[in-house]
Amino acid sequence: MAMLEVENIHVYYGNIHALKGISLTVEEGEIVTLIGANGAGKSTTLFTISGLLKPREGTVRLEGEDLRSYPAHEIVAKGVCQVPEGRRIFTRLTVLENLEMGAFTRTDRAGINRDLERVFKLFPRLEERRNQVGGTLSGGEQQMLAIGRALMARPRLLLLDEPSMGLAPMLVEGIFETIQDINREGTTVLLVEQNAQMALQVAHRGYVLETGQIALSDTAANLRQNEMVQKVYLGIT
Amino acid sequence: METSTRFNWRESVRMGLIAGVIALSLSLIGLVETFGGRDIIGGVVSLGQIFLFGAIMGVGYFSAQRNLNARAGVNLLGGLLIGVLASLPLVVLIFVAEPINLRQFLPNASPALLELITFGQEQVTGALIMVAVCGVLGLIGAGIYLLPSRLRRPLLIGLLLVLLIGLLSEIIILAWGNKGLGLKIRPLIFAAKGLSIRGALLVFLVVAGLNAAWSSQGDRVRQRLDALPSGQQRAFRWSSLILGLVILLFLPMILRTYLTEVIDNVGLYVLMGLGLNIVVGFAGLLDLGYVAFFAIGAYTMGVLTSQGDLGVGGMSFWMALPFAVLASVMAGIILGVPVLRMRGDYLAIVTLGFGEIIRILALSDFLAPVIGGAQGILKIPKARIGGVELVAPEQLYYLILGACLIAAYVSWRLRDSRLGRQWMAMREDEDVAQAMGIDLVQTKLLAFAIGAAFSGMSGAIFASKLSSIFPHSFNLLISINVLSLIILGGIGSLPGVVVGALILVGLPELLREFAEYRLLMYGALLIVMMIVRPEGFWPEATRKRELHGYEELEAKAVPAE
Amino acid sequence: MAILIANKVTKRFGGLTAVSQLDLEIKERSISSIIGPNGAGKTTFFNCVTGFYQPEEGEIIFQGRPIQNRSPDQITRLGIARTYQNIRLFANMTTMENILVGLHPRLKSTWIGAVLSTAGTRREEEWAHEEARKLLRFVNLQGKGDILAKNLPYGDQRRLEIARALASQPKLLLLDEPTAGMNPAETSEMVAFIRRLRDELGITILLIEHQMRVVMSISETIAVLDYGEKIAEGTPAEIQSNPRVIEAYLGRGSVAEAAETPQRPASTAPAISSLE
Amino acid sequence: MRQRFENIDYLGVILWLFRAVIIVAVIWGTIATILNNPYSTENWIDFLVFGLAQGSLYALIALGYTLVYGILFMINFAHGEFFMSGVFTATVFVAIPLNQAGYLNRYPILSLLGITLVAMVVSMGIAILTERVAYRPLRRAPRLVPLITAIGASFFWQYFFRGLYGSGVTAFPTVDILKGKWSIGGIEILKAQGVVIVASVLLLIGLYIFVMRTKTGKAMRAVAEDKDIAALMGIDVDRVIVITFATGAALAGAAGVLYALLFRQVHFFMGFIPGIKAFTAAVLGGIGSVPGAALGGLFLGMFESVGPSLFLEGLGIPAAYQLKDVIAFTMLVLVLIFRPQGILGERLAEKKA
Repeated sequence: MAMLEVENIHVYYGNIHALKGISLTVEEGEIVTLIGANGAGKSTTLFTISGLLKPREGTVRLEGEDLRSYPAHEIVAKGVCQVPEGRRIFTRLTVLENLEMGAFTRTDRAGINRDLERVFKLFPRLEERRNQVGGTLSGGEQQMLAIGRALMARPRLLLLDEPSMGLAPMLVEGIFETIQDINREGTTVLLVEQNAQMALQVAHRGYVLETGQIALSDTAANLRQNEMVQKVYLGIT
Repeated sequence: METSTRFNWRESVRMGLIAGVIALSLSLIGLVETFGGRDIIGGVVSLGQIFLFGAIMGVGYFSAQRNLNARAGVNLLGGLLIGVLASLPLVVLIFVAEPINLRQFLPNASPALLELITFGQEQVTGALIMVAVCGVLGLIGAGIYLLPSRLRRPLLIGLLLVLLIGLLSEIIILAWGNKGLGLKIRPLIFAAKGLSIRGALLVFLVVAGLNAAWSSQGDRVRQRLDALPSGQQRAFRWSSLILGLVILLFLPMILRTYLTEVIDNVGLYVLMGLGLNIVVGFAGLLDLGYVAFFAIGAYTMGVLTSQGDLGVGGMSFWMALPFAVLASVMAGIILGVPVLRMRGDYLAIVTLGFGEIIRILALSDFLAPVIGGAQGILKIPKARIGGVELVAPEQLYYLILGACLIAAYVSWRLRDSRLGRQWMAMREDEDVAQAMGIDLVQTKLLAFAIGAAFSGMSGAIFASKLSSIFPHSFNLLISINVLSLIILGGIGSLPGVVVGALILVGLPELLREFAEYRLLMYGALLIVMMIVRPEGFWPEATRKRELHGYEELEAKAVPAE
Repeated sequence: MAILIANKVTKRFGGLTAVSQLDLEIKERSISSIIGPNGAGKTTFFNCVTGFYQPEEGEIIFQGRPIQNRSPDQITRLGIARTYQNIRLFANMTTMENILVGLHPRLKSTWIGAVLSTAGTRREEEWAHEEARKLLRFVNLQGKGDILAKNLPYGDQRRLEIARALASQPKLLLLDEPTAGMNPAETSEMVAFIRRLRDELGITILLIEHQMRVVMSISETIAVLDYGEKIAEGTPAEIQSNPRVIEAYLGRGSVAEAAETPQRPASTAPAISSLE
Repeated sequence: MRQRFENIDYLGVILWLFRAVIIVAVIWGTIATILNNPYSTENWIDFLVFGLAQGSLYALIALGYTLVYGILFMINFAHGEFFMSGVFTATVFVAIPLNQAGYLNRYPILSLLGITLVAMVVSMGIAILTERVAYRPLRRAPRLVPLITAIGASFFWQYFFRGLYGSGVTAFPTVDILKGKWSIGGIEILKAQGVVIVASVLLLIGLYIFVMRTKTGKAMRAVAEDKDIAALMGIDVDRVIVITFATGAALAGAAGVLYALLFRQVHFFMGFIPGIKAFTAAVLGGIGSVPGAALGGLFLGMFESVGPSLFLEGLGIPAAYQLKDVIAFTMLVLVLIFRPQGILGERLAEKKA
């Protein structure tokens, strides 16, 4: 049984048909990436998995259990955590409080402290600013905070929405290394990226989304070789 | 997932206890006792009992609705359980009320109430009867829901009409029952108090029958009407309009003095409602201080025409009326300017504050030399048309009717005009409206000004109708009243204003026991309407779609730019 | 001749500088684009031009007049119209009513005229309805006048929004991501439609766009924004070969690779569909 | 030249004039009063202390508005009724029987604590019920809809409790230990006023700690900022909202008891005006801000208490105390026009189009 099975989901915003039958699976231990243009439905897919959006049709199953009837916060407790796109950190909470919110469902004090150390080691800038309010951080620092916050949840399945967005080139490398580290420690990752280049390098498999539908799915290596992907998403002619 | 055939114990117990708490509350706040004296069916059932048992039946009905998939028998069982549980708080009340003298805490836990809920028996028997009655009622409630809708609708509407006619029996007898044909019909359907049993049955059968006939044939009638050529359709519409006007013209003759007096009050509220409808319904500006303009209209009329100490103008009604309206318009603009940039909910509170300021000023010693303070303004003359002084309600009726017709006409013309579209666009999205070249300042001020004009006119007529005005007539409750009535009728809808005013102003005037509970019911009504039927009883077509639209929207977790 | 000139425009929100010292010139009857990553300040710039935001510094000159301190309704009357990134129709008004509201600046009747139902008002209303029907036909929405805007399909909503903007007869039209959420077929229709606006109606067009296919094929000049600053400006060919643009766009991680892989020829066929 | 005229913001000019008139009136009145000097220093101190007590009550109630507004962007019009329901119930069922039994003056502190506890619990219960029935189903409705149900709820509860306990004014029993005055540094303070001030300050501090330090408090702030993301962190948004209502109502319940100690009476309409005033205070301080609500409350209380004597009498207005509500509402309007973010509120970038 796959860890996550998404089957033929249809999602609407009002009467805009945003997802037109997306199906995908993520096996335990994998990094799977979703690539596609702006508006193709990548973020919508993640929001549907994490329960903030409910599909009108289709099912989302985590280890065989149907997630549709659970509210978003209970899905988090089941080990699915999403890092949303953009800098949606809590701007009026301090860095430390933001990280604590990430660990909201956990009760193991020691483990939380260990993870806090880990995040601070990963992003020393955050430790320097631990008592600063989130809104005063720079864009890049906010992105670090968003990822750090998700790591604090110790999820089994991490949904990452555009982690590289707005980050300096050096940091992007670092972020993707971190993603691989997290994965090696046993976290399954579903990664949405517009930076297809990097995403296909770290991922095991990938799906290409176009206007609410899956256009292609294959191993990352094959996708890298795919002519269409090369042309459209990798900028190689 | 709940399996649909299993009996949902927990839900039924919950609902039963809720029903019980509701029934107990109704008893303890005095509703049951107060209305216990008003018989719907003479000697059989009073309004108080209907409140009490209606609540239980309603919950039974509602829970049957929620267990939609369950088998009929299971559902009935649920209704029974709910009814029995619902009686328990009342049973407890029966047994504790006397030994601990509950009345020192709760003045309404009176012997009269106990008498009512024990059905006049001693405690144990009474309690047993109560349990049995409530159980049966819960069962009936669930049962009604299980009927096919072909039967259910006529049944419910029939019951509703029996209730309504029973409720109004006193008035009906007063108006028509004492001479001619009325005197002959009267013993047929009315008892000394309320309907007779025979009358109730008769009313029920006629209404239910008519309703059943309409639901089977009504569509065909409507279809035939739609199929008429447009010329004939227009003729039909015109003739019904003219018919309506004729009825309005002769209404006082049908209704007689007492009812006309009531209708006059309804009319004043309709006038205010039409004004507030422009502000809230068309332009989307929630104004909770609307009474201020009513007060200003009334005081202007008072000061300009009064023949007492405070009168300064000594004008006639007709001379002063334009000034009264103008004063309200000016007040509307003066209030409008500072609040132009405020968002909806802040606007509500500020306008509420404005209304209070006007009332406090009217009451204060500060302005007393001008407008009389708590002593008010006296000796305001009546309006005259030709040589006739409009004193009797029947005469005032035409003045009020005229004002309402003018206001309704203006509202109707404006709604489909360029200004009406400006208002609507502003209500929908202020920023985009502005980007369409709409001057928000002008558009908002016009809404406030026109709304204030109607209210001012209403106030002016009110002043001359009563001959004297006092600050306490202009409290916040008037604003709430007007707001409630346009919401009840349907925000933005012109016929809705009339429907709302008839229900919220007309009915309570007819039922004097309502006085104390009027606002309790308004409050509950506002909540229930917003949840169940936010578009009101007679909605404007688009508003209905808008208010139900949000239910379809999924969570808006759209990633922002 | 330039119809719109932005001169060192700066807009700040608290500590964040959303648009910084932006200079821009839009030629009359041209089609130009502004591109840039999310949060680069493109929409903020639109809001400055249309009067929703007052820029802290700099000036915006439309047809020779400074407009940076005017209110949105005044600016619309001068001849600038816009659409919104996340369609903002009057959702509970009909298609027809939406356009009638758009026609507002061209109508003169007063509320008194409406109440008295004067001949002038009635004539004007008839004219307005006729004009609205023409616009509906122009955007292929004929016969849908009575539908509530929110019940239209997505593509129709986009077109209705443009029709509403056109109703004021603008000289400059700002389109904020007109093809967002459209499939390739709808997108190419939209591109053709935008060209028609310029060619047939003579309207100057400035758009924000993410789909590079659209941007590269339609624009005469392109300005690239990043963190509120203009980092490049030029023809599509120039933009495609500009290293700063590639860096800001292709994801920074790929800079190293961009150096390895041969530079894309600064040629015709735009190859990238999404470069956000 | 013409262009310069076009750019003048008429509205701005009018509003500026409005402000100027009020400022001139206030200064004029104040100077006139000072020249006349109708009151002694003790009078002024009494005004101030009373204002402080009244203001701290406003502050406590204002917190309920601020908390709920911060999280739901909704003006909970019924909050004044939460305030009333608790103390009314506690008076009828606890305070009066305790007094009759003589316990109230035998164990005053214990009794008062009991009364307060009951008041807080009842207020919380009413708040939770209201949230569940009248507000939660409408969370996604257009903004005016929940405001209207809130108005409905407000009237419903007023007349519900009127029916339940009667329409008259019920006297709150006198507590002997709160009779008389304390003398602090030469200033005489009524004991009841002193208790109100001290208790309010303690509660305010307690709430501040709750919101800033506890996990639930942090979750409240997180939900206030972004409900979707908070849910993605595993926070049960509905539960947090209920807790917010309950917290605000608990403070309102406590404020109700303090009010009863100060004015020694309760009735069904007692929540309405203080409710609106407290909302004004919340706006004054910057709605959404906890310290702001406290500050706004104190400010409003002082202004109301001192204002009529200070500048209205100077303007030659008879019986100026009648107009203290006018002062409050005028302040509300002024704040909303000229500093809508309030004293401590942060200026949120008004993202528009």
